Amino acid sequence: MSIQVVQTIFESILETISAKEDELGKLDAVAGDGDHGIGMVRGLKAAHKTTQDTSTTSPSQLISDAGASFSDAAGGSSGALVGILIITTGNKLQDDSMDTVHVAEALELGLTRMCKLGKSGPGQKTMIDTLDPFITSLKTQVDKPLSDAWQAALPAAEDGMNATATMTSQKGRAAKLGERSKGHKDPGAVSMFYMLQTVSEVLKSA
Amino acid sequence: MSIQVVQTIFESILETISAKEDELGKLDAVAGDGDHGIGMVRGLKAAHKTTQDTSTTSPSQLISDAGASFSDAAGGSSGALVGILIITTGNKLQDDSMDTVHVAEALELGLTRMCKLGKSGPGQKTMIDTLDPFITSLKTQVDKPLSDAWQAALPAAEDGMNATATMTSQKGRAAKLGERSKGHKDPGAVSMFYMLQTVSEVLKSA
Amino acid sequence: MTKVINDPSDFKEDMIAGMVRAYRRYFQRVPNATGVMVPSAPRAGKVSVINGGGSGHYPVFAGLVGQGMMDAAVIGDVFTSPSNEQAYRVAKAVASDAGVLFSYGYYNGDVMNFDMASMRLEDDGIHVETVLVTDDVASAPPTEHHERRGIAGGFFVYKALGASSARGDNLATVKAMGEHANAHTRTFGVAFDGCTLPGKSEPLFTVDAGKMELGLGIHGEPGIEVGDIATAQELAKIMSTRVLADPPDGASSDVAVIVNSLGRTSDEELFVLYKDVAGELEQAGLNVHETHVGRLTTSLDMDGCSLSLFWLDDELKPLLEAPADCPAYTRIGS
Amino acid sequence: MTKVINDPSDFKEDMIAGMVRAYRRYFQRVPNATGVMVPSAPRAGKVSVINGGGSGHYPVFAGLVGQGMMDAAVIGDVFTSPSNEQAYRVAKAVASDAGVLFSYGYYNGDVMNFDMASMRLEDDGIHVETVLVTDDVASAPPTEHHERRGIAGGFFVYKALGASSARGDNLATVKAMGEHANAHTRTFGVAFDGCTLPGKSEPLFTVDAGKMELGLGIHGEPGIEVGDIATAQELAKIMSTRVLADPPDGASSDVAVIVNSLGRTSDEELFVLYKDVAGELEQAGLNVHETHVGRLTTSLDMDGCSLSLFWLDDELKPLLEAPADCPAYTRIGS
Ligand SMILES: Nc1ncnc2c1ncn2[C@@H]1O[C@H](COP(=O)(O)OP(=O)(O)O)[C@@H](O)[C@H]1O
Ligand SMILES: Nc1ncnc2c1ncn2[C@@H]1O[C@H](COP(=O)(O)OP(=O)(O)O)[C@@H](O)[C@H]1O
Ligand SMILES: [Mg+2]
Ligand SMILES: [Mg+2]
Ligand SMILES: [Mg+2]
Ligand SMILES: [Mg+2]
Repeated sequence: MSIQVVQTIFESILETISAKEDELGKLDAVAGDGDHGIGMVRGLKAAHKTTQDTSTTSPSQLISDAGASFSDAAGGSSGALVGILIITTGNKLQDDSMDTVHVAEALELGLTRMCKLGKSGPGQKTMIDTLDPFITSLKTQVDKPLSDAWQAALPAAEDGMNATATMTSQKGRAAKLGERSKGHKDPGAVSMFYMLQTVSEVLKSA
Repeated sequence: MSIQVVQTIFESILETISAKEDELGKLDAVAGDGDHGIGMVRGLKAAHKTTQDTSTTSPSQLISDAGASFSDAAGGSSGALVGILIITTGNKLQDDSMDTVHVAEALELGLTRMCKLGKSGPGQKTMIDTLDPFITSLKTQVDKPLSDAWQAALPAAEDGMNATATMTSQKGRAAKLGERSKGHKDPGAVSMFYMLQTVSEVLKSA
Repeated sequence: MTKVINDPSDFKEDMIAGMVRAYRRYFQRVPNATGVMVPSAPRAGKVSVINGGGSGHYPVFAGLVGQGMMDAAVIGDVFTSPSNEQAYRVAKAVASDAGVLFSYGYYNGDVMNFDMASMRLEDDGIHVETVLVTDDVASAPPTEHHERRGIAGGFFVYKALGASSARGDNLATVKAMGEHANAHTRTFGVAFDGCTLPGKSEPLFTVDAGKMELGLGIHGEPGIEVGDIATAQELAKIMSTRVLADPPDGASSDVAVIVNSLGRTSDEELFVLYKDVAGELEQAGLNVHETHVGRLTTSLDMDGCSLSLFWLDDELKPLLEAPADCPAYTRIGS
Repeated sequence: MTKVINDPSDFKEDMIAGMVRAYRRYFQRVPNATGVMVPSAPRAGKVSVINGGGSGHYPVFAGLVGQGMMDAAVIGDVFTSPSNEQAYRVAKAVASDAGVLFSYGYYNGDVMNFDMASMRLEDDGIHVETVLVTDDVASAPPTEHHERRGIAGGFFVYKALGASSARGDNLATVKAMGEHANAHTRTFGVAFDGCTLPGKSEPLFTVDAGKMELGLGIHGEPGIEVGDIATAQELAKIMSTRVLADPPDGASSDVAVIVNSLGRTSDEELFVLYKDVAGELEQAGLNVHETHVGRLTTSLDMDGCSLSLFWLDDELKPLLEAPADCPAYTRIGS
């Protein structure tokens, strides 16, 4: 994966999430504080800026740096959680081995840390419900090139995201309002899916 | 004029103005603070209560007492101005000579004090523009019994009230907003007309 | 609109009752009158300073009753001057041998009622003086400064009066200090949305989308002009320009500032506004001695804000800096 | 909705800039971080007390930074926890040899970010402790007191922490005082209308006509239950009952009270409410030591109010009564 691909990934994610800002905000307002769209966009703008201004020649380092910028600018739960996912992925990856096996491994470590930080796991109506089945699926296709494997794992992520609509939230601000959130997808699960989907598109055309 | 007539007058005025409370409030809100209806009703309720609870046997005294209660409860410009009118009228009248001449005289003294207190006079878009032509007209019909004279003077009051719609306010809160008040009748001029009209009806049926 | 309410006609009495229970440590109810007073009044030799007016403007007026500030406040119904009877009773309760000073925003109804009360007090042998607050630059041209309405700048006038009387100035001096403070105060305000009288469901005025009202009143009167809605930065420029257009005679460059919310405008917004106001004042060569941000004169739930400037000099600065302790304002003396 | 605004993405920075210019006499900006600090920090031997969280709640958090209160506040975007990076930088700037104490309302995002910062600070050799505010009785049953959200009662916890650290208590004691204060604080709130994020035009929630939301959140979360709109008197009963349902262990009968507006609710309404709250508390056998009425924890322009009780004892009373001087609260020591 080149510096340029990393740059394109963050640029495209920023574009996608910006277009969905209001949708994510409204989902968060159902039982939370409505800032998920605004926060993700703020974080992604900072991440994108870091990928543009960088002097590093290491793609994995650039991922970490972008993650740190994202985390600082986004703030909130998603700043911490998505932040630790991106930072960990970048830290764990080596520039010379960014194949499906290693990417899946790096993401998995990111997920583990995310669960630890959030004191959470699958089934609690969070972004984890998108990310966890995605990684599980990715791990079953390590023989494929990254772009194919990534695309093949998306349906699992999508199913995970959709399943959050039937769950009652137990984490985050929405937790106190569990009942009201029923029937609505979790905003973090939705933004996570959009991000994964966008990465897939970039990888395919890279 | 008997105690009962005084009681009926205040009871009827309260009824009339209560029914017009919102209309008066809206007129006052055009360029003022919107409290004219509320304030008049509050004052008249207190005046009415005083006429009911009284132990006095003097109708003129009862008018003064009712005026003092009105003034205290209403507050604001109209509490002071309508208050001084009613109090002065009661103070000036003698129980044994409440004919047209004496009533006109008493009202005229009330008007004089009102103008002095308000540092105002006719043509400034106030309640005075209703009251002043009414008293002038009343004075030309001192040969008639009070109830007839009063009724005959009403058209002058009505014309005076209507004329306020073409004036620019120079007094009261609305003064700062002179232009906005153009085309709308002055709330104090309107309530004054309703009160005079109601007194006429009571006098006729007394 | 007002949501926490019983019978609307009890609103004033309910409010006073709650206020007196909450703030026993500052004041008590004036027996048999719609007002509050410090328990220490009257004090021999100390001028009793009293403000008052309609309610709906908290902390004006009762929130300013306490040590180093007002000795009493006369409380009218919402947006309605208290009657002369109530002003008379409150003043009687706190009047000292040094006399009484009434101070309130310049409005017709208030002037009539307080003046009537003053006459009655004079008849009782009590010396009474009055200081009118006339800080609203939008309401009359500079040549008619004394005809202007009183709005949020009143805080500075009340503070000066409170401090002057607390240090033992005589009635003529307290009055002179108050008039001097008023002559050094200017305010300009804007409204984004109207307020609603307790018990009513429609606001006293509304503002069209994309517009704002310039030159606000604090009783639900609409603005004196209508303008296009502006960014905070533009607003800071408009407000500063209006307030600075007419500085007091012999003004120094030292000012105190109030950035006031009429009720609904948040403190966060006031800070955003002040960022650029501070820049404008600096550019105008002024030196900001201190700034107060918050709700110092409100108009129920009105959406809007105002900017007040108080030009300091050697007389006014110590009065501003004197200690005070009342519900809305506590200051440890410097 | 927010009317005084430039580019919404600059809202936080504009706000901090204005706040720092207005309140130079209390605090300064933390260099290179979204926070403010007293100029006197760090002071050797004094625990540095820091609160923080999303903005939109003024005077929480920055308005409580000053002598006798917080040494610093970490300021996040509206309704959003500050990042761990900012919490780390602010704490680094004020950390003393006596250690750092973080205090904030219990929310998931804040816990994650402040805990990450704490770990980084410990790695740097700085002692860090945390006191979570968990006063909202509506958000979890008594058995899960430590899982409750933090709302307006936080004022009492911050006051206790500020006073404890100001008198020179060590880190363990300051933490113990803060936890004790939190254990003695209960709040219940209701909302009549939602608030709107800066730059947005639709509120985060709306309340149906004739209804109110019980158990409010302070970030535009809807209430936990929906109820019929009530008179002020009924409201006082509902709120008192909820707050009194779960008194702290070994509670005395002495309480301090906060009647708080979330933003749009006027002080006049709070006084009307307090009239009957005072009666309810008296009937429950409580003795009200003091009451604070006003906007102590807001949620932008939200329409709503809350009632907080703080059960006093020999440890907490002197902390409450200790002197303080910050933008939102000044108290002359007794
Ligand atoms: N403890 C947690 N574990 C995993 N995910 C979480 C946790 N808390 C929150 N989230 C995710 O974060 C999303 C909310 O993010 P955001 O609105 O940006 O933060 P905040 O809750 O601080 O306002 C939720 O929809 C959920 O997916
Ligand atoms: N100086 C004055 N002289 C005569 N009438 C006046 C004067 N000021 C006000 N008014 C009358 O009082 C009316 C307003 O009364 P009201 O709304 O009750 O008092 P306020 O102006 O104090 O709110 C005006 O419509 C006008 O008729
Ligand atoms: Mg959120
Ligand atoms: Mg009026
Ligand atoms: Mg009025
Ligand atoms: Mg948030």
